[in-house]
Amino acid sequence: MTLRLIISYFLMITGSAFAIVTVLGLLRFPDVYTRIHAGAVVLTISAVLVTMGTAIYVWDLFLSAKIVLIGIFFLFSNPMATHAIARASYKRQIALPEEYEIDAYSDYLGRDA
Amino acid sequence: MNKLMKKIMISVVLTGVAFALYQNFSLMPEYQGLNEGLSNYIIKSGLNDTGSLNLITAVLYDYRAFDSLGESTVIFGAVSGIVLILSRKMLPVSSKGLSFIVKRALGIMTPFIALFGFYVITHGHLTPGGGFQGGVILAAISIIFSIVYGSAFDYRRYSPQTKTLFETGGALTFLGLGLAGILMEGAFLQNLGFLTAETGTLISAGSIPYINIGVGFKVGAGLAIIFYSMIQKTFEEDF
Amino acid sequence: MAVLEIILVIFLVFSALMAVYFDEELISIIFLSIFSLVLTALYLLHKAADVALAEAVIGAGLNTAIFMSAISQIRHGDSD
Amino acid sequence: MFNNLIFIILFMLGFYALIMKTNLIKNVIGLNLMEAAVFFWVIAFSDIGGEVAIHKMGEEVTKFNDPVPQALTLTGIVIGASTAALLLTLIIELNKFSGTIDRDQLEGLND
Repeated sequence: MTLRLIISYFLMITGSAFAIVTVLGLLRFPDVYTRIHAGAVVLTISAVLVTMGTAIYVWDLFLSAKIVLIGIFFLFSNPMATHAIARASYKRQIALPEEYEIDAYSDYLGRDA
Repeated sequence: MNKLMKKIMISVVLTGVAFALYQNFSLMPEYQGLNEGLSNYIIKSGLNDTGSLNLITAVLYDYRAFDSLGESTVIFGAVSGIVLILSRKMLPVSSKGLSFIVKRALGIMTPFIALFGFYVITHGHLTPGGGFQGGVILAAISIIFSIVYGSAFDYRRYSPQTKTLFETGGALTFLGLGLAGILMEGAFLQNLGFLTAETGTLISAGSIPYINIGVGFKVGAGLAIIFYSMIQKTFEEDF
Repeated sequence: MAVLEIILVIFLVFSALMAVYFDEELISIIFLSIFSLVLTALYLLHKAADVALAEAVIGAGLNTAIFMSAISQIRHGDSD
Repeated sequence: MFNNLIFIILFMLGFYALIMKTNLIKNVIGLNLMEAAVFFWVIAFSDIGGEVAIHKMGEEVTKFNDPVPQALTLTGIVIGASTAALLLTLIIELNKFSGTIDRDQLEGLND
């Protein structure tokens, strides 16, 4: 059990803990937007941590580079997909609760196409 | 016949079929494909025969290449049927696509998706992958264009004529390599011996990389045509 | 290895059951996509890398897009 | 034994969706489930505990999994996708004329 394996196991276990937090957020939050928020932020850092741990675990130059590229792809794609889903559900008015006092996004809708 | 009677009969039929399957499994002998016969031969001498490290690619495009040709014909038939059923005269209703953030981010990512598709296609005889998988990845680019940028963008960039050209080009590459096998080696789709090089390099394994490229373009263009034909007036709303 | 396989198989049967059980098409298609994803992991456990790549690309990617584009243009009832 | 049981469960689920559900899209989903069950059974049956059937440079591996069923499965998956697309196209076109995708409400099929 070298130091490298300890670091990789630590990263992977931390990522899995964040994934469990994501599931808790998806189950416990009340409406669409807060659930999307839980799925976006925590799941991104979870996936990046797990890929970093795997890249340290295999410790081969080209293989680790490929796994790091997969992590960078997660870092790009997950917030983008979340943005698309949230924007579509806002424009479709899926589950727009009445108790929100502040609706800051409606100012921006006229400007970007 | 009322509902309850129907449900009872269906459950009887399901139980009967499940019981028949279970009895058949108890009659089945142990798996012994690797000790004798075709699989043993392919595993023992597949690398020497074809020069392809990936034995599945060797089976698909050398030993059973005629089977893959039939499969390409099935995909061609499905594409022809779908285009025939859903044929239309006018241009598709365009959409404005998704928001600015998604457009820019996918504009950065799309060349890398294309690069990954070509990597999977051309390294089909070295790593997992091949013509079919890489072709579907290339078709995903067309799907991304249709959804994110609107179908008019997809129409302008890769018009259906271009896709048809790619598909027929891939099929003709496959058939041409088969005919070259007749002329040079004496059998249809025989692996071309003079193209082999050192094992493990990118251009080796005879005609397998070229058949991979042909099948990749054919499958990718065919599935892109299927998806493009199925989205008539679907994404007209602006999300 | 065996524990992981049993967990994945339980997920597989559960997602197939949900895909059949729900009456709404959208939920059923999403569960079919999850089914394909779990099946990909099982193919990798059984050491079939090419089949796993094909199942991930086709089952979880292309099939979902095709089913979605089909159900988005089906009109219920009011036509005619 | 284990894999046979899983195959029977998945195949029966697909068969149930095919004959019991009246929604045509659910029937296509049932067909997909049956296909996936057969492919899973073939892969799990031909798994003898060997390595992935790809030679590595500079290593001599003697025990591989059988590549022939994997190639056949690969062929079948692609054909299944194009067949599902053709079926969905027919359902879309049927919906344009009849306005429903329920099997029991189609005129002319049940008297």
